[in-house]
Amino acid sequence: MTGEVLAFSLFSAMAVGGAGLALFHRSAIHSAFALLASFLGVAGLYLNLGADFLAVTQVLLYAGGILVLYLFGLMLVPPEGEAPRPGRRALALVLAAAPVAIFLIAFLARSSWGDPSRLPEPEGTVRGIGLALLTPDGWLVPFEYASILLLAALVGAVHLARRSAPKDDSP
Amino acid sequence: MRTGGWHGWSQTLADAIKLLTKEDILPSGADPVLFRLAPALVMGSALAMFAVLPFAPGIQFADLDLGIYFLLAIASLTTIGVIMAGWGSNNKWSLYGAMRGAAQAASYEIPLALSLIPPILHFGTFSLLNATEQQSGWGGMGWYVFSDAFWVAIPSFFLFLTASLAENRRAPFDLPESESELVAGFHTEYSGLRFAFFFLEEYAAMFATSAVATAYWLGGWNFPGMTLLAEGSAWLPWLGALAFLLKAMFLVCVMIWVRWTLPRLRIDQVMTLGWKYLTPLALGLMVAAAGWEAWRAMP
Amino acid sequence: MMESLPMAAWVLAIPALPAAAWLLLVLGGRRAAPAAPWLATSAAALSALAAWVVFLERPWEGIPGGIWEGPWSWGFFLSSGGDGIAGLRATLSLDAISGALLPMVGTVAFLVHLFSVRYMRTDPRPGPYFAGLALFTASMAGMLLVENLLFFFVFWELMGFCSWLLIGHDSLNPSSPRPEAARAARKAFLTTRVGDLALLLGMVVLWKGFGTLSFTELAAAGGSAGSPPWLLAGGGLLLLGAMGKSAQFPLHVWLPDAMEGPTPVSAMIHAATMVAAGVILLVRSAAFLPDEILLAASVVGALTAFFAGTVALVSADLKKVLAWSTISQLGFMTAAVGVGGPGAALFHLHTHGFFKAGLFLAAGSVILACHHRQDLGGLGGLRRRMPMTWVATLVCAAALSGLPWLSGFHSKEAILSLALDGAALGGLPALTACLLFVAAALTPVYMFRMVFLTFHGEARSTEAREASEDSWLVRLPLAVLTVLAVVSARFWLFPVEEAPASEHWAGVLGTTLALGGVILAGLLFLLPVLSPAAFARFFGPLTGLARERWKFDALYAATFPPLFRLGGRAVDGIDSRLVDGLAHGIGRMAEAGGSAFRKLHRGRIQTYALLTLAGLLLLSVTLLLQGEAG
Amino acid sequence: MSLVAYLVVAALLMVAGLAMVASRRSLIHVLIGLELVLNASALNFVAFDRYSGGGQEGQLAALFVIVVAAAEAALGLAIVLHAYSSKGSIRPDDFRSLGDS
Repeated sequence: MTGEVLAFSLFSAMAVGGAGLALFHRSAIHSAFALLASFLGVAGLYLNLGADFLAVTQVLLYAGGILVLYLFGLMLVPPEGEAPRPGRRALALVLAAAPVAIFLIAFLARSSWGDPSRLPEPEGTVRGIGLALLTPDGWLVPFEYASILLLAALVGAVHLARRSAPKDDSP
Repeated sequence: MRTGGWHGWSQTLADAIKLLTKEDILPSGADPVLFRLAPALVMGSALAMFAVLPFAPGIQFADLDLGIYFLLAIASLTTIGVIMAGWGSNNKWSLYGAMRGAAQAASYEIPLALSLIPPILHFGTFSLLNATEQQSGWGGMGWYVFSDAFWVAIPSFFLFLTASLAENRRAPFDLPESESELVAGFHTEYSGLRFAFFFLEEYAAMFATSAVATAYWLGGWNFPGMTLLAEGSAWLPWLGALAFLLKAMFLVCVMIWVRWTLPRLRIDQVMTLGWKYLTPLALGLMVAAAGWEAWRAMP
Repeated sequence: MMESLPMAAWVLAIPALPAAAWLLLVLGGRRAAPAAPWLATSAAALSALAAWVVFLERPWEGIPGGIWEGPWSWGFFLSSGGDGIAGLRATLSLDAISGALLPMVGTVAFLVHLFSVRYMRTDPRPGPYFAGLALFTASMAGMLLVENLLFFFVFWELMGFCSWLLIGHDSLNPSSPRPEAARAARKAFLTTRVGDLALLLGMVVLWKGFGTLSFTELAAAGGSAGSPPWLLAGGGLLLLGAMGKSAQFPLHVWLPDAMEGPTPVSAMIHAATMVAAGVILLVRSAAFLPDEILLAASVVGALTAFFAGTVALVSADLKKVLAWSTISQLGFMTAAVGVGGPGAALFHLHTHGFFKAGLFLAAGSVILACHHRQDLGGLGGLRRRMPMTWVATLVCAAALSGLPWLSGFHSKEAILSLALDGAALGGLPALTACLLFVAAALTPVYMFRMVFLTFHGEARSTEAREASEDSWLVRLPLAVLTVLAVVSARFWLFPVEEAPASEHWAGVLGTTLALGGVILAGLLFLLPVLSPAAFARFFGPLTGLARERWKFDALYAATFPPLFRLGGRAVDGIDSRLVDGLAHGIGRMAEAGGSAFRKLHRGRIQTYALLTLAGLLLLSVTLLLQGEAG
Repeated sequence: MSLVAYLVVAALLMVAGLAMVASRRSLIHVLIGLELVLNASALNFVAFDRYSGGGQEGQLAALFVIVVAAAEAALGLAIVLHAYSSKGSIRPDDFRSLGDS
């Protein structure tokens, strides 16, 4: 068992386990914390795939930003509606489990995808990503779109979060 | 337990023993998993930060390409730990402290990261080691704060220190644990070694941020007179490490000094300072640094 | 070819000043209306001045190719070179044709403007009227100053638009709207539209065939092209376009009706602008039109000249006589191009412009004096009351009839001699020559019939008895045009084709016919020697046919509306059954789908998630099955 | 490691996320489930990118996925908080005024 396989096993277990825990745990806040494990596991998988910048970004933004936001939200609203309806949950699980099994079989049947022996050595990706994001031939325009998207989301969120402002303004 | 010795040197030791031997209390209403996991997460992330610190030539755990970026990411994990602790304690004071900590950390992470952009642009690298090596000019005095970009470097240095104070929940930004209102904030319920973890995390984070400031702004291990040493001298790592530690410890001392000097802010003042002053200032500095570096790089 | 800026400025001023006046009047709206007459008139005056300056300078002479080009040009910047498509460049260009015609156009337009100041004094809408007149002038000048068929067509269409506006001017008179004017404007617009469509199609054919629409390049390429079928088609379409614009048989029906417009507008349309466009088009394209098309042009022209002359002979309306005489003269021009005399055609266009404008303005003067009485039966005896008008009409009619020493003699003689030359070939050219000579003989008869019935004999109505000549605004244009009708042949500079074999004979024959026609008219209408009624009986059904304009209007009215109605009904059926049915069907499908899917769309987020999962399941099963198959 | 292994992990994350959206009875958890779905798709991008031996397009796409996720989280939470303050509930079943039955 090489180190790569070991790392993969560990991180994928973290990712899938965290996701499963988030799915099945009764407590809202616990599932949010379980998500942390999932995010970190995905970050580890990114590392395994040679995407170091992406891995760190995943930790910084998902764990440090988005998850904190969700935890904040969970602390601001009372924990309610915790228990899922039994029938619905069973249905969801049946529907969820079936495609997974089929997916596994379908993909394994085509295991010729992506020959691991031809993989290039992973190398630092920061420079390439930076150049790609800031060259006009590359991803500059999507990059600017993303910044506009974030600005719009920021303004929208601030507007929505102004508590009771609509009530005061309404005639 | 109180002990003394010359200038009270044994007090730290005694405290350590005390914390190790105290009873580990799990409050009855607490969430056992989260309550126990929080100190580990906090301490683990604080220690992980040390991995990329370049103490001296050859004395560094790992020189990552992404050094400072990695450090920022890891530092943001402590926020989760704080929330975990606050929630897991099942105590209103703890929860309030955790929420304050989360809000504060989320707010100050922006000026903190932005204040790092001027040195990153200047050195063109995320790697702390590389940045330190680039400051070895002028007989060990080619620090960023003494470079031609000093007029950006000095404000960004103070900005970084201020933001890291808030990020580390140090006075005057110690709202999450403000003992006059919240007993001890998010770690009210902790005792013994678990409390020690929070305590140590705070100081470890202080040291890590000071070390980052040292490596980026104050030349890292470079010290005046290092050119007198022979090429490849065996002394260099040790003297370098000494210089690095002296500079970092000086900054830690400044942080402690600030704690005893300034009164604690109110939470709204903290937020106002972060969003309305530090963030715009950091953005301005970023633009100034980018413009300066671009102008300098022009043929 | 660059030239000094002053010359370019003079040339540009010819179309630009009236265009600027038009723009000012349009932008000014009602506020500009009081200033409209003098604004437009002074713009036209300066434009005419510029035309004369250009005429005297003759900048195109001495330039190889004979085309002076302004320093500006604009192409379609579509080609890769960035220089525009070569065959589609708009340049300000001036050659002998435009240089020779611009003074006539400018002068006549200016005099019409001047006349209109008085004629339209009581009109409630002077702003639109003078704006239209100015745009008309600008379009005509612009049409002469472009060297490319595409831009020629642009100005061509602008003139069509202006004529529509001006013919229908009275229909919007707020105090006494005249729906007939609107009908006439519509008729003019739609009839010329047939020709315009043909011209557009012809342009497409020429572009496909030659790859250029520049007249010079077309002329250069057309000489060696022979007459392949596509060129026959394109040339035929071009001829059809010219026929529509120049009111040639069988697209002539709009011009008599266009008399509904104010009389100065008629002068404008008949003398200087609108109808001249078709002749100019033919002249400019004569170099590349195949012989068959030219032959067709000559036949059409001769036929029109003859047939319009017969109708003019029996018209009961002062202006209608003039209208039919215009059609007849345009027939002469078209035939001239056909028999190989584009220069002669232009020459006749030039002289005709002056005396026809004079005739129309004189008619306007009569109409003004007689309070809009214009039927020949109600006029008469105006000679003493309106001497200036009488002299003008007399001289212009004589010029039109081709009496010696007047301008019309020279131009008509050139055409007749060319036709006589061609007649030696026999067949259709001989027929052309015959028809043209008959038409030439008819001209003095109907012209002097009009003169005698209007100005001689007894006044046949109270209006005619009380008529009196108007102010200098009316007299000055008449005087100028009278002089020009005499001398205009002297300042014609475009080379006119020589027909050495029959020049002499044509002159003698033409003069004899003209004098004979005048004497006949005098015997019939001035001195009661012969009876017009007996004459009419002698020709029997032919007279009736001519009175009914050879039944063309009736024929068109009987055929086209039912045809169009049939086509419209078919299209309506397709639209309401097929298109609407399709649209409604799609709508109904969407409706049905909506009410079906509404069951699924109930605003429960989690149901949607379940559906997504089900979709995922379906997808993976499909993938799996595909994997097994492959 | 083969590509399939990563794809299986991504598929599992995806299914877990979707199941979470379908079964949890709190709007915040619906959002969290969506984050898992987004993570899974980003992981697929990176894995395919790595195993197709190409440039870094997959990583860039994953980066944009993260950006979109951040925007989604901010707006989604703002909407949830607003909904809570106006309706006093964050159960998805309570927000059906746009549905027709």
